[in-house]
Amino acid sequence: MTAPSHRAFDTAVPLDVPEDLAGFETPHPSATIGGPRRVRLGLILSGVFVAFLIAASIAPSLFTHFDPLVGDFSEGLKPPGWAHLFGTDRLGRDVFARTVFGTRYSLLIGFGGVAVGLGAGIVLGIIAGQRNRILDEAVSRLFDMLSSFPGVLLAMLIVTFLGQGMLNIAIAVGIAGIPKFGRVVRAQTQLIRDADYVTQAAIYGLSRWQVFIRHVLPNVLVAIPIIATVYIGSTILIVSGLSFLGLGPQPPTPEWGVMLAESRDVLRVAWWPGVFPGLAITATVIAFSVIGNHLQQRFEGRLA
Amino acid sequence: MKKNNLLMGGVAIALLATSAANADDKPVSGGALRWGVTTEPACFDPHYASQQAAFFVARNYIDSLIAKKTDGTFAPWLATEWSISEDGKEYTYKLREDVVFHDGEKFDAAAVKANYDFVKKPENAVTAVSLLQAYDHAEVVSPYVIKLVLSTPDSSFLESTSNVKLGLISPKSLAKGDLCGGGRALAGTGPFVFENYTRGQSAVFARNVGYNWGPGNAAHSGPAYLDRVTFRFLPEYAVRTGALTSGQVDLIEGVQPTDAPLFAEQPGFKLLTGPSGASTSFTFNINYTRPPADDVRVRRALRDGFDLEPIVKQVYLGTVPRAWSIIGPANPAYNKALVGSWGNDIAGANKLLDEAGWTGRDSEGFRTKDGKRLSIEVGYPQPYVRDNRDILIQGVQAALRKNVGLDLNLRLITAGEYAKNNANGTWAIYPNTDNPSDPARELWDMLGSKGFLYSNIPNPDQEITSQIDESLRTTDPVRKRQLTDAIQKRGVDQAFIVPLFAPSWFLAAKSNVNGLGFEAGLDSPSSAYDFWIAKK
Amino acid sequence: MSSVWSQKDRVAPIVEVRGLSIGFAGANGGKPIVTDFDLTVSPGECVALVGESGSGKSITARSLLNLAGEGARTAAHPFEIMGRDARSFGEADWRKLRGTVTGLVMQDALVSLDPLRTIGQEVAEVISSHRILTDPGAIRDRTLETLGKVGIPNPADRALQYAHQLSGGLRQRALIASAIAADPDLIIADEPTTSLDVTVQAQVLQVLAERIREGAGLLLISHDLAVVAGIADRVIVMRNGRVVDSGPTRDVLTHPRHPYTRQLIAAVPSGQSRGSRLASARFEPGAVDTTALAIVREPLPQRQAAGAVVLEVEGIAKSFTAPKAVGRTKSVVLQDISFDVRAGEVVGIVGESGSGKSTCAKIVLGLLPPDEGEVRLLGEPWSSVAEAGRRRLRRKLQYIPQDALSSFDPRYRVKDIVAENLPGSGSRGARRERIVSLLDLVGLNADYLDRLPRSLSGGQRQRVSIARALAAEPSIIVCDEPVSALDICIQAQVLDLLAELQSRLGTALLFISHDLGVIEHLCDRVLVFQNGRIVEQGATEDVLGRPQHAYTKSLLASVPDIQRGLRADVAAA
Amino acid sequence: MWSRIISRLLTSLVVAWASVTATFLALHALPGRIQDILAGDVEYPGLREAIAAEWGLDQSLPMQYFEFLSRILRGDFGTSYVLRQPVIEVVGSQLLPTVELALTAGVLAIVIAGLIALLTAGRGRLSRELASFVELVFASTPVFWLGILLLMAFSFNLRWFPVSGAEGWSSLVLPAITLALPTAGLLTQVLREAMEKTLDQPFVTTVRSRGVGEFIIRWRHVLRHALLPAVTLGGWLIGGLLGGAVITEKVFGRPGLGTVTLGAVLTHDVPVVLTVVLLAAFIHVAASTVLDILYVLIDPRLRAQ
Repeated sequence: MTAPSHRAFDTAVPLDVPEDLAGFETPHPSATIGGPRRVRLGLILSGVFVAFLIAASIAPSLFTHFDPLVGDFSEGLKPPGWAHLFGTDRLGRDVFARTVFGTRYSLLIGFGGVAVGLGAGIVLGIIAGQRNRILDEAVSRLFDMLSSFPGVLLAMLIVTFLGQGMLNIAIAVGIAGIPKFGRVVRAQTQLIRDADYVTQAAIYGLSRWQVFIRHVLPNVLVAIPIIATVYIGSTILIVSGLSFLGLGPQPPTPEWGVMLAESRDVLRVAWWPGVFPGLAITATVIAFSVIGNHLQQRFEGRLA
Repeated sequence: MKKNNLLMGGVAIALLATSAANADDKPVSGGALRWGVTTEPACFDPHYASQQAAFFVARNYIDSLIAKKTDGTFAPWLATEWSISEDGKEYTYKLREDVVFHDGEKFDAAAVKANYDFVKKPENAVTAVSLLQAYDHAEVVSPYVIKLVLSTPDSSFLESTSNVKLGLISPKSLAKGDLCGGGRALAGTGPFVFENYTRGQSAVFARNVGYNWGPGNAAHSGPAYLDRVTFRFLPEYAVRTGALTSGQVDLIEGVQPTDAPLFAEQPGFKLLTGPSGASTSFTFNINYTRPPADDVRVRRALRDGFDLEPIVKQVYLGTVPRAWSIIGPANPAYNKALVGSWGNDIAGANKLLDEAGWTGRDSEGFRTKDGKRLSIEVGYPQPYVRDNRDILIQGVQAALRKNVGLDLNLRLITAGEYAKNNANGTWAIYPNTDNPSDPARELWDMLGSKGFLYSNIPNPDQEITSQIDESLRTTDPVRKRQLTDAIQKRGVDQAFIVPLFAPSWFLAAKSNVNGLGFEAGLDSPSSAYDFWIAKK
Repeated sequence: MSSVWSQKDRVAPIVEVRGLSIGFAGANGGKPIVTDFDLTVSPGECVALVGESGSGKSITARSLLNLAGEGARTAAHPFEIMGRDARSFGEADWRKLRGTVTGLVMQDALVSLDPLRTIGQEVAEVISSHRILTDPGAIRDRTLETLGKVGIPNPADRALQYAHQLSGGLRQRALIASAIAADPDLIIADEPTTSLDVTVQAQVLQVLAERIREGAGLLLISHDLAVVAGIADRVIVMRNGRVVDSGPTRDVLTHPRHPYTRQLIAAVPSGQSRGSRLASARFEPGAVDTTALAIVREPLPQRQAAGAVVLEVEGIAKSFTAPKAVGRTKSVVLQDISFDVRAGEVVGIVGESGSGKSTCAKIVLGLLPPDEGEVRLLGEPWSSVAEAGRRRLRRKLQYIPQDALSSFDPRYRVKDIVAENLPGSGSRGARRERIVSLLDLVGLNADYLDRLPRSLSGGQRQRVSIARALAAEPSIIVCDEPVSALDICIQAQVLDLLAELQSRLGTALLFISHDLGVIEHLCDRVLVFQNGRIVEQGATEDVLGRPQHAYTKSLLASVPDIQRGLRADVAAA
Repeated sequence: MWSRIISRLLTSLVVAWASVTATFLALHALPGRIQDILAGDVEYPGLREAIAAEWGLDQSLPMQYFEFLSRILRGDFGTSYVLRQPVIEVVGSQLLPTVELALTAGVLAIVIAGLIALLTAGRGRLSRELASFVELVFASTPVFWLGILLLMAFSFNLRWFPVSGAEGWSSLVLPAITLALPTAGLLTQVLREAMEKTLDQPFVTTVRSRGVGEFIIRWRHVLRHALLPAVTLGGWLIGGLLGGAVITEKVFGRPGLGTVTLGAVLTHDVPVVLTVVLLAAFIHVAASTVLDILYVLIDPRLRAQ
C-alpha cells in the first residue's frame, strides 16, 4: 500500500462547482487569488532553460567553440573570465564547453531511464488497473518487491551485473523506477476505470474493449508526458549520483556527475570546475519539476 | 608556471627544514600518531596482500630476514649475516636469538622454514608465491641457522627475502589460517603490535615494548618511539587534506599536488616528497600481440604522438619528473641512455600511421583503416586508480586525439573485468606501477613470459623474454646489468611499454612529527618505527 | 429599504449590523461581494438568510465570526456584537467570542467534524480551549450533557465514536452539540439540514428550535424557503450579495415584493404546479393582498395517453456481502421489486438515502445483475441475457445522471459527447446538423458545439446530458436525481425542459428523486421505496394525496412546506 | 487492521523469496561461469574450486537453488572472496554506522519538514514562496554535491566539525544534515500541500468557530491529517535515506554499508552486494510494516475496513 511519492493522480475526484461561484465556498480565497500570476514567472524561466538544455543537447557547438575533450595544458585551472566563461579544469579544458556538451548525456540518460521505467510501468500499471483481482495482486506485489530495494542500491546491483556505461545506467535507473511509474499508472487507470463517463459509455452499448480503447486508454495516456516530466528530474539526480560513484559514463565524457567527481580533488584551490556542473544539475532538476508540477495542476484542473 | 617554481622551492625548503630538525633535537619516546592514508588494505596479511598501499602498513608489525638499503645493498635485520653458495642455489641466514613473536612464540629457524613452506604450498594459494618460483625447500641447519635451497639460481632471491611479502609471521598464527582481517591474531615480530582493526575506519598499532632489534636501514634500533600508531583510512584527497589542516590527524600520505602549497608554505606543517625518485615508473604496458597494437608502427606512433612533459607538469604541477624508462631514475639499474631517446615526434608518428595504412578519417577526426577506427583501449581497474593517474591518461588521450587521430579509449573497469581480460590475455593497454623488487624480477613481472601480464599470452616476444629469464638466472652482476639495460631499451624501443612518469609519495605532517622517511624496499613511506613527536 | 420590526427588538440584540459590505483583496476586481447588508438578531429570535449558492449568504454569516476568509475586508456601521463595537476587535477578541457568544453549525457533519477525532473530543474542545472548565471530569460531564441536550441516545458511548461511525442525523446533532457546548448566545446554522433526508431534517430543525426556546438567537442560512418557513421569525432574501427582500417571515412569503423572491416561491415544484411550466410562474397583480399565493403558470403541451409497456421489472432482489473485515454480513438492498413503465409515462421512485433507489436504477440499466427476478425491456429479456445480447437494445434505454460533468469524458467537447450517442453513421454534415438540432432542442445552440463541459454551468451541463440521452432516440430514460444538485430556479428550467420534451416525444421516464415536490410535479405514477422494498405505489395523486402506508405519511408530514410552515408558525406564536 | 499487517508480512516474505530467486536466476543468466563472476577480483589457484564447492555448482540447477535458499535461510550469505571473510561479518560490522546515519537524518528531516510546514502552510504569500523555493532547491540538489559544499564550508574553513570518521556525534552532524536536507525539501512540499488541502476542509472552519487558536488548529487537527500522505511517502523515504547514505558515506569518508557496497560493486564482489541489497530490502519491508500500523493509528476510518 505504500504509494509512490506522487500527489496528483491517485486523488482528484471531480466535483461539480459552477465556475461563477469560485472563491465563495472556499474558506481561504487567498489560496485561489493571485496564485496563477506567481507561477508564470518561474514557469517561463524554467521553460526557457529547458529550451536551452534541449538546444544544447542537440547542437552543443552552437554555444561554444571550445572542444570539451581536448584542452590546452598550459591553460589549466584558469578561473572564470572572458576567455573561459566558467574557467578551465586541470587539463585546460573549458568548463563551460564541458557543461554544455554534458547536457546531452545527462538528458539522454535521464530520458532513457524514464523511458525504460515508464515503458514497463505503463504496461504493468494498466494490467494491474483492470478489474482483475489476481493480476492486480501479482503486479502490485512485483511493484512492492522492486520498490523495497532502495533505488540507488538496486541500480548499483544492476550495474554490477550489467557492467558500467550510459545505457546500463539508464536501464538500471529505469528498472528502479518501474514501481513508481507503474503505481501511478495503475492508480490513474483505476480512477478512470471507475469514472462515471466509463459507465456512461457502457450504457451507449460500447463493448468493454471499445470503452477501454476510446475512453480509458486515452485518458490514462494523456497523463504520461506529465508523469515523465515530473520524474525526469529525480531520475537525473539518481544518475548523477551513480556516475559520481564512478558507475556512469567513462571519462573524459563530460557528464555532469562525472565532472563533479573529477572536480572534487581540486575543489580546495579551484571551485569552478565543480560548482558549475553542480548548478547545472540543480537548475535542470528544478526546471523540469516546475514545468512538471504546472502541467500536473493544469491536468487536475481539467479533471475538476 | 610561476606557481610551480614557487611550489618546488617550497618543497625544497620543507625538506631542508625537516632534516635540520632531525639534526638538532634528539628523538624522544612517547606520544600517539594518527596517520591518514589513502587505501584501506583489502588484506593485512603480507603473504596475501596485493595492494602496494598495504605493504607499508604491514611493515609496522612484520619484519623480514634482511633489509634493503636505498643504495640497493642489504642490511641485517632478523638475520645477522647471510651467505650465498657458489652455484647461487643455497642461501644461508644466521638468525638473531632474542626475537619473539607478538604472541610470545619464539622466533627461530623452524619459524622461518614454516613461513617459506607455507607460502610455497600451492593449496595455500599465497600471492607472494611469485617470489618463491625458484625456492625448493628450507633446511634447519641449527636452531638459529636456516638454509634456503633453490631449484635454479635466482638473482632476485636475496632481494625477495628482504621483501615484506615474505615477512615472518608466528607459525601459530599461520596455523590459525585466514589472517587478512588483521588484529592480534596476526602476530609478527615487528616494532608495533596489531591492536585492532575497524573496517572502513582505522587500524591501531601499539608499541612492541620488547623490540630491541631493528632493521639495519633504520635510523635507530630498539623499541619504536611512538606509544601507538593509528591508521585512519581516508580515501578522498580533500578529506585527507582537511583532516590534517583541521588537526584530526598528524600525518597524511598521498597529498595531491594542488594541496601541496597548503603544507609546504604553512607554518606548523611540513611536506615530504620521496623516495628522492622512484625506483619504478608508471607505464602504459601495451599488449603487442593484439591488433592494432601488434604493429610496431602503431605502438611507436602512440609512444611519440604526444608531448609528455607539459601533461605531467600540468597534472602534478611539476612535483614529479616524467619517465624515460620502465625502471625509475632512482633505481641503480636505471638505464640513463634512454633519456631523450624517444617521444614527442608528432610528425614522425603521423608518418608511421600513414605507412601502417591508417589513412582514413572518421566523423570525429580519428584515423581509420578499411572503415575501422584506430582505437586502443586502456582498461584501468577502478580500485587501483589513485594519484590522479586517470587524469594524466585523459591528458595523453586528448593529445593523441588532437595530434595523430588515435583513439586512446580509457575505460575505468571493475577489477573483475580486468581479471577476466588478464586470464584470457585480451587486455590491450594496462597502466601499471609494479611493486618494486629486484630490477630483473620487476621486468620479469611486466614483460616476462610468466609475468603477471604475459603469463596468459601465447607467444610473447622471444628476444625480450629470453633476456629476462637469463637476467634472473645469472649471478654475475655485470652481465645482469647489461641485460637489464638491454631489456629496458628494447621495451621502450619496441614500445612494448610507454613510461609516463616516476611517481613519488607526498607526505604532509604537523611540524612536530619527526623521523619521517621512505623505504627503498617498498618504494613508499617507511613504517612508523623511526617516527617521533617533539614535545612542545 | 424599510424593514418591519418584530416586538422582540426591545430586548438588547445579540448582533446589530448596518450597511455591512464584504470584499476580498484582488478578487472580484476589488469590488465588494456583499454590499449594504443589515442584520439584527435578538435572543430567542430566529432570522433566516435565504438565497441560492453564490448569493453571498455564507460569507455574510461567517463575517459575524470574522471567518469570512483570509483577506476579507468587512465594513459596517454599526457592527455590534453583544453591544460591543466589533470593528475594534483584534483576532484575540474574536477568538474569545467564537464558541462562547457565537456558535457555527455547518452543512455536512461528516466533513465539518474532524474525522480523526472522537465526537467527545470535538464537543469538549470549545469548553477546554476557552478554559470554561478545566477539570477533565467536569469537561466530560458537560460534554455528555450537551450530547444529551441535542437528543443523542446514550451519549457516554457515542462520545467515544468517530463521525463516520454515526448516522447522518446523529452526526448533525453532534455537530450542533459541538457548537452549543459553551452556550453561545447566537447560533449560526449554515444549511444545517441540506444533506439530510426529510424525516431527519425535521428532527434536526426541532433541535434548533429547542435552542431558540431556551433563549438563544439563531441565524439560519438556507437555499430553501420552505425549510425556514416553519422556524424563522424574520427572513432575509439575498441575491448576488444584496438583500432583495426582508421582513417577518409571513409578510415575505405571502406578499413577496421582489420578483426574485416571487420566483423563488413559485419555482418550487409541487402538486399545484403539475402540468405547467415552473419557470413561467408569475404573481397576478391584485392577487397579492389575499393571504393565499396566487401563482399563474403557463400550461405544458398536451400529453398523449400511456401506451404499450416499455419496461417490466418482476420481483427483483439484490443483496451485497460486505468484505471479510466487517465479518461477511449480508446486507439486503432490494427485495421483491416489481413495477412496469409504459410508453409516454413518467414513473417516479421516491425514497430516502439507502432505500435502494439507485441500486434499482443500476439493475434496470443493466449495470448490475439482480439476484432474483427479471427485468424486461420492450418485451424482450434484459437482465437475464449477457451484455452482448443487450447491446442491440442498449440505445433504447438511456440514462441521465445527477452529476453530469463526471459523466463526460474530460477530453470530449460538447459535440463529441452528443455525437458518441448518435445512431448509425451518416455524413459528417448530417450528423452535425442532428447534433445542432438536439442542442437547440435542449435550449442550447451551435455556439456550444466546441465548448468543454467543465466550462459550462451546472444547468447547461444537465442540458447537454439530456441532449446526449435523446440522441439515441430512446424509448425510456432513467433519470437519477437529475436536478438535486441545481439551484431552485435552474432546477425549474431543467424540469420544464424534461417535462416539455417528454410530452412532445412521448419518451417514458423512470424518474428517481428524494424530493416529493419534484415527483409530485412531474410523475404520473410513483413508487415509494423504504429499506429496499416498495411500501406503496400508484397514481401520484392517490399515493401522495391519500397516503395509506405509515411511512409515506411520515414522509409527507416531514416535507417542509411553506403553507404548513406558516400555519405551524401561527400555532407556535 | 491486523489483516492488513499480516498481508504485509506475507508480502515481505514473498518479496524476500522473489528477490533471492531473482538474484539466483540473474547469477545463472549472466555470461561467463559463476566461479568467475563470484571470484571477481581475486585470482589464485584453488579459488574457483572453493567457490564451486561452496555454491554446490557440481549439483543440478534445482539442487543448487535449494542449496542456495537454505543457506540464505540459515543466514549464511557466503564468503567475500575479495575480503576473504564471511559476508555476514563484513556487512554486520558496517550496519550500525549506516543505520545511525540514516535514522538521524530521517528524524532531522521529519522535524525540519514538520516545523516549516506548520509555520508556512497557508500563511503569508512571501514566506510561503520563499520556503517552497528553498525546498525546491534542496529537493533538486544532488546529495553528494551538497555534502561537498558543507564539508568545504564547515569542516575545512570554519573547522566546526570533523572531516570524517564516525566517532561521536560531532562527526555525525554534517553527514546527517547532508542526507536530511534533500529529503526534508521533498517532505516539506508534501506536508505543506497536504496541510493546505486540509486547511480548506470545512471542519477547520468549525474548529475556528470554536475560538481555537491558529497554532493549536494546525498542531492538533491539521498536522495529523497532513501526516497521512507523508506516511504514504515513508517507504519511499526510507529507501531514499538508505540509498543516500551510500553516497553520503563516500563523500564524508564514513565507514558503513555504503562504503562496503561501493567497494563490493567496484571489485565485483557479488556475495557482498547481494547481501547488502537483501538487507536493505528487509529493512524497507520491516519499516513499511511499521508505517502501515502507524497509518491505521492515525486514521480511525481505516480500522473499520
